Amino acid sequence: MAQARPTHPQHSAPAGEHRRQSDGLPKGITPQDLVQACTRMVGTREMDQRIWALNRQGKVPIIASCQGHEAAQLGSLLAAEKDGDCFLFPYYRDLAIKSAGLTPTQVMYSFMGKEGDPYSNGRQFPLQGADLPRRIIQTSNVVGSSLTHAVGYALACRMLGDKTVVLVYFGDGASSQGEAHEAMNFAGVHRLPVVFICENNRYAISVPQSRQMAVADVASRAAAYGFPGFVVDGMELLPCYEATREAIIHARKSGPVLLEMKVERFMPHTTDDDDRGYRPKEEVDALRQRDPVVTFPAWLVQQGIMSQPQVDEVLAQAQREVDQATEAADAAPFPSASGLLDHLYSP
Amino acid sequence: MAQARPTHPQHSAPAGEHRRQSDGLPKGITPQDLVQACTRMVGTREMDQRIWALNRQGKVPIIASCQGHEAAQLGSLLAAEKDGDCFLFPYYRDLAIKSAGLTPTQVMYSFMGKEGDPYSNGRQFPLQGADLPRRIIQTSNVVGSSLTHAVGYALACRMLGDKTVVLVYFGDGASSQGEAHEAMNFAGVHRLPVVFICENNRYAISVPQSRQMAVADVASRAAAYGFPGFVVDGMELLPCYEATREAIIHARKSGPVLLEMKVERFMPHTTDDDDRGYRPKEEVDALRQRDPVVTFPAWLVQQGIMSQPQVDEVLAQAQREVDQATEAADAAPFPSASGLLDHLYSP
Amino acid sequence: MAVKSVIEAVREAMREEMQRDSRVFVMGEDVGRRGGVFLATQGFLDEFGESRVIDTPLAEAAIIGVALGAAFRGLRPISEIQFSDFVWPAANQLIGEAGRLCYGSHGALKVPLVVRIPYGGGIRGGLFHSQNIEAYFFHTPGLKVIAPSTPYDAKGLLKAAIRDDNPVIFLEHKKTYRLVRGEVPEGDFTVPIGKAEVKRPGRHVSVISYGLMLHYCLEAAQLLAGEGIEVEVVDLRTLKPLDRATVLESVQKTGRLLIVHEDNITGGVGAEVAAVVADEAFGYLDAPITRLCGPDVPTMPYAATLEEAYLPNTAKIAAALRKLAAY
Amino acid sequence: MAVKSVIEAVREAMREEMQRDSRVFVMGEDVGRRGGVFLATQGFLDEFGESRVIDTPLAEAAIIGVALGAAFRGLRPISEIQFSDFVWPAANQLIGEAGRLCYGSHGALKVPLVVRIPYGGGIRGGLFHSQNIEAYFFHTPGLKVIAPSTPYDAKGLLKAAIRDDNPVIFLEHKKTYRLVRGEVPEGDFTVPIGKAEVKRPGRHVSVISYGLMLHYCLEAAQLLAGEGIEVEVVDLRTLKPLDRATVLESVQKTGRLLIVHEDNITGGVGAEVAAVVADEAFGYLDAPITRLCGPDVPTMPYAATLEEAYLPNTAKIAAALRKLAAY
Ligand SMILES: Cc1ncc(C[n+]2csc(CCOP(=O)(O)OP(=O)(O)O)c2C)c(N)n1
Ligand SMILES: Cc1ncc(C[n+]2csc(CCOP(=O)(O)OP(=O)(O)O)c2C)c(N)n1
Ligand SMILES: [Mg+2]
Ligand SMILES: [Mg+2]
Repeated sequence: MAQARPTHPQHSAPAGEHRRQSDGLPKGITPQDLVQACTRMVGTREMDQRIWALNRQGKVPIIASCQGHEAAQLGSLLAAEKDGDCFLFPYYRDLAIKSAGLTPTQVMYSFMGKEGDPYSNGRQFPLQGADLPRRIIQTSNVVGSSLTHAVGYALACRMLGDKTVVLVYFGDGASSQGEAHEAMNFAGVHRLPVVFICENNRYAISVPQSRQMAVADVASRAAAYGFPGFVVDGMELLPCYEATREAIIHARKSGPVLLEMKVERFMPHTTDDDDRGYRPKEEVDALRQRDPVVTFPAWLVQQGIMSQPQVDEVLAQAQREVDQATEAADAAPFPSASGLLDHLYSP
Repeated sequence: MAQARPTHPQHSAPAGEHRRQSDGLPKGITPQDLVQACTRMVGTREMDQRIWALNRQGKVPIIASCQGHEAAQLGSLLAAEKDGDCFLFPYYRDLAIKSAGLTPTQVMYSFMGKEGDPYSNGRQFPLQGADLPRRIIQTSNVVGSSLTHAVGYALACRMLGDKTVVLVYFGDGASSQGEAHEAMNFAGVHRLPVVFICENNRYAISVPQSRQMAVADVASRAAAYGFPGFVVDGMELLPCYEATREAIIHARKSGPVLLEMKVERFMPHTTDDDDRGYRPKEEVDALRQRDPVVTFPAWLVQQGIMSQPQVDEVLAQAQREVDQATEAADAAPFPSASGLLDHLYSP
Repeated sequence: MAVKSVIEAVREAMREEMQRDSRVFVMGEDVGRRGGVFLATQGFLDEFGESRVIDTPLAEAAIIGVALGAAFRGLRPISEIQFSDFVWPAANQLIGEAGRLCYGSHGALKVPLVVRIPYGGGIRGGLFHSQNIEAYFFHTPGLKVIAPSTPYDAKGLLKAAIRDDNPVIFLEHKKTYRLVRGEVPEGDFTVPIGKAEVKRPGRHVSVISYGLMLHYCLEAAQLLAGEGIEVEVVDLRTLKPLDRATVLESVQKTGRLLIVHEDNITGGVGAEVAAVVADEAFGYLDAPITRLCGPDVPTMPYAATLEEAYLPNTAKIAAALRKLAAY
Repeated sequence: MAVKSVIEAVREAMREEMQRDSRVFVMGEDVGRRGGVFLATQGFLDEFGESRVIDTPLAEAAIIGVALGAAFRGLRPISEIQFSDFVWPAANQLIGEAGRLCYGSHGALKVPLVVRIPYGGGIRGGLFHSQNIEAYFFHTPGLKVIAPSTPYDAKGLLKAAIRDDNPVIFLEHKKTYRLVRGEVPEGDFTVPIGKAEVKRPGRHVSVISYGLMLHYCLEAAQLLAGEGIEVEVVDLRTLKPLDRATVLESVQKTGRLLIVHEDNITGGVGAEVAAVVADEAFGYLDAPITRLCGPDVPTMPYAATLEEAYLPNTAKIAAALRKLAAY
């Protein structure tokens, strides 16, 4: 009897420097990129908060907030955009990713279920369905389900000779699903160009990580599938950017990578949840110290990439846009009931 | 970004000597135990071969042979029996385990689907259903499905204060199922007394291990669930006995263990399969050098535990028993059609 | 008698059964400290402890499969699937395994499992928080399927389900949880599995339904009473095994049958009810058997207008009943 | 015209479509070197290569989920589920996802997926190699479900399915694979999805069926012809969308309807056929709508006696038809 052999050829970390934000700008990144990321981050937060308020007013049925996940989402998105040939299967919580290419009004349509929602025209939960012009698919709420889709997309790209890399996002909770296992195993066997991104916020609704898995890092599971896994500080944008950039390069060349971004969930699970019973307020309050929507702009100012008045103007602009979007969407019509049976089948 | 941390407290191998068969008898094992194991092994092989012949005569619809797996099955069974408080969820291929407590005639009833089949009274595939007096459950052919059952059984035992350890058997192919992942993860989180035994024969029907997984050892996956995994030479009975014994002790004290027994499948997948198209005859022929039904009796003779005439008599006796069983089962009635609707529900 | 909501009735049934029988336990996502996302197990962790109130990993196949294994050892698990829409990863355990265990072991294996599943729409849940899933389990031999409409039935049937030695799919319509309130006696009572109930007697038309829609049927019957049409409202309560006797008796009396459900029409429970009646009460029928059900699209969309267009409601039911009465 | 078996027709359809369209590929357990356990893809690995003939890990959810992902990218996967009994681990992808994709994306996602599934009993397969699974998919909006009975239909419908932009569940009755032979023209032809076919015209009674049972119905009709009873035999061929027009037309002509399937009776496809007829052809009916189907036990047992007791056959069908004709 022997202890199990370490799996496969051991993979080393993808090449590239591991720098903290304060080390300066990574290769390929311009100050403009960072300003845009900051604008998105601030805008997403404004939108997110406004939707909570609208939910309490009965105007939006639900939101799964991305507050606390913004750096991970926007850092990885930046890498995908810079790469220029990625296809994304985001998680339901990935507001920052899914709204990045939309107008605030389109986002609001989607949350209110109005005509013009670019994802499903009001059939699905907000920002769920497909946004093919932006190369995004999120088909369902069934966690874990999308991982096999991402793998299949990557398989098809390879069969067609594309250079596309597929990024698929999921939560720590979703990692327990059988489909997550089947997907990673399939990707490992076929060495497909997929980056699996786990946004680990340590909770699946109320269930803490310790009741979800007996390991410290989801990333360690990559070894079970013969590919590398890495842990990233998901509260800082640049490490997430860099890790994703390297993972994309690796995936295109050598097959799957699992990135685990350690993030924090600042809000209850959704607007339907009340976390007071299972999560001490102090826990969240303490985590807010690392709020990326505070720390990232502050770092930009400190680095001289933005000035404080510029940051303030970004916020003010975001507020104006969200105001306008709310008004426009509120006034917009719901989809006509006569369309109920449309698109049951593809013609 | 950091390479994923090795999971959890690293488990060391369960205590105990790792000896090869030639090292002598392990603690607790008597020569009688080994004679019994030999008798079972030879008897199982006789039965297995006869059923192939009966299949070709149209008398038995199917068999999934255990030829090549006998040492793994009987070694682990011996450990479970010696322990005295184990419950088993065998695999469909575990003829040696499932028939160990039955008369050859009962086994034959089951293969022919006759009245008196102790597992399902002719409703299911041979030796499938439940044999509760012998603490064995095998509910279905859906591979992977039984792993969660085993975990639940162990959970219940713990809730009831039993000291029972559950052994669940599955194949290398079955390890790809989502349910295998969910079961091992659940067992890991709750540190349940389960020994997962993978009989890795390198094939899932025709699909070789390399197209099933990108790792060398299924056992390495244990790390993904925070418990230890070990590789065992499944072609020799005593290492399988010892590994299982140690795993049972560990499971009762500290939670799950994954044992991977490297075995060889000597026959096609089932009587319905023809392996000539995907597996060179020479491959199997070479493997027969390590046939446990040859090597184990030879070793017993060499050690002076049995004499060659004794071994010959074991074989002759097995043949007589299988002859009688065949005759008896062939003459026995099928279950009455009037029972078709019985036991749909429990009263 | 105390007036309670459906969710209170569900909670009370489980709590009382857990107090009575230490073999009963609950498991599922967020059932512990959170008390379940609909609060069905609120307070249970404190009362019964971690070993009987188990927060599972997010893995539905395990939530059912582990429960089956525990049932083999003689425990009586109640598994919660958080939303019906998420039951599919557990389909192998529910459709492939659970109903086949007793039969496939020739009676050796008992499976005292209850699977509680909040289901149904009308709550802006969209395609993945609204699904009707009853037809799938209705078709599966060896399962029992219950879909109560009132707090009284919910409590009595859930208790009966927990005491039953077979796998029971217990469907709780989410919209009834807080909306529907009714009298529930204190203390122990059960409602027999397999018995439909005439919730309102009538002579002219029968309407058969269950769950949330039953209440709309009652409202429609009330409306039609004002027009001189006496509608008999039958609540199936248990879908499987189907109470054919009660169904047939009602149609034999009225000669006219409307079936209402929220689930998609094609291959729904209503199809079977119609088929049974078209065979066994053929001679009594004065009019075509009519169904008013969800159309064949993948459940109700999120947008208010589309959700409304999908769902049967009191007005639509009343219209169908009028038409049938006038046939 | 060449006479072929069902399995040959299936193989030919796939091979021709893969030759025609490089986007078509097959994936599943043992479809490569082994050519599939029923040899449906025999020779494909050599002809089309590893990248279009993919031996997957033993993981049904992935076999469907990966195919869906590939379909999103414009490929046209054919997934093989080795036996119907093993489809349940993929239920989330088939019931939860596939039928909801086009609708849930408001038409943005096309899903040109074919899932081939050998199903059905009569081959001593017991509880886990015999299952009828059609009712589950029949009830699922957004899917198409096909169950051919002849080699001609198998080839023509499989080609149509591969060219269809929607997820199609293609059910192949295992017992017909080698047993049923028939003429199949060389070269390209399709049979339209959604069209039933009158396989034998008659005036006195209609019998509606599909798959293996259709052949027993034809035999029974032949028997009854000798007794002066002219039975019309309708082969549904496509279960979903159901060809209501052909069904109704037949019943309007004969006034008498027997539905035959091997699947469990309760909530089966036959229930829907009965319900449609009891609504839309009510005025034409001269007799109760009758079903002769598998009883409600978990599929046919392994023992020869029990398997036979479970299954409808020619004699049982003839008896039911006689009774109906005499009503
Ligand atoms: C298969 C499935 N089961 C249950 C749910 C209900 N549910 C929605 S989100 C969630 C928790 C997800 O946790 P995690 O994956 O960690 O993501 P997070 O919400 O923390 O971002 C649950 C249980 C679901 N959506 N899908
Ligand atoms: C879920 C499921 N899918 C497919 C099958 C069909 N099947 C039966 S055995 C088998 C291969 C199993 O391989 P493995 O687990 O390695 O066991 P072995 O036969 O090699 O002992 C397959 C694909 C099945 N039984 N269950
Ligand atoms: Mg989480
Ligand atoms: Mg194997």
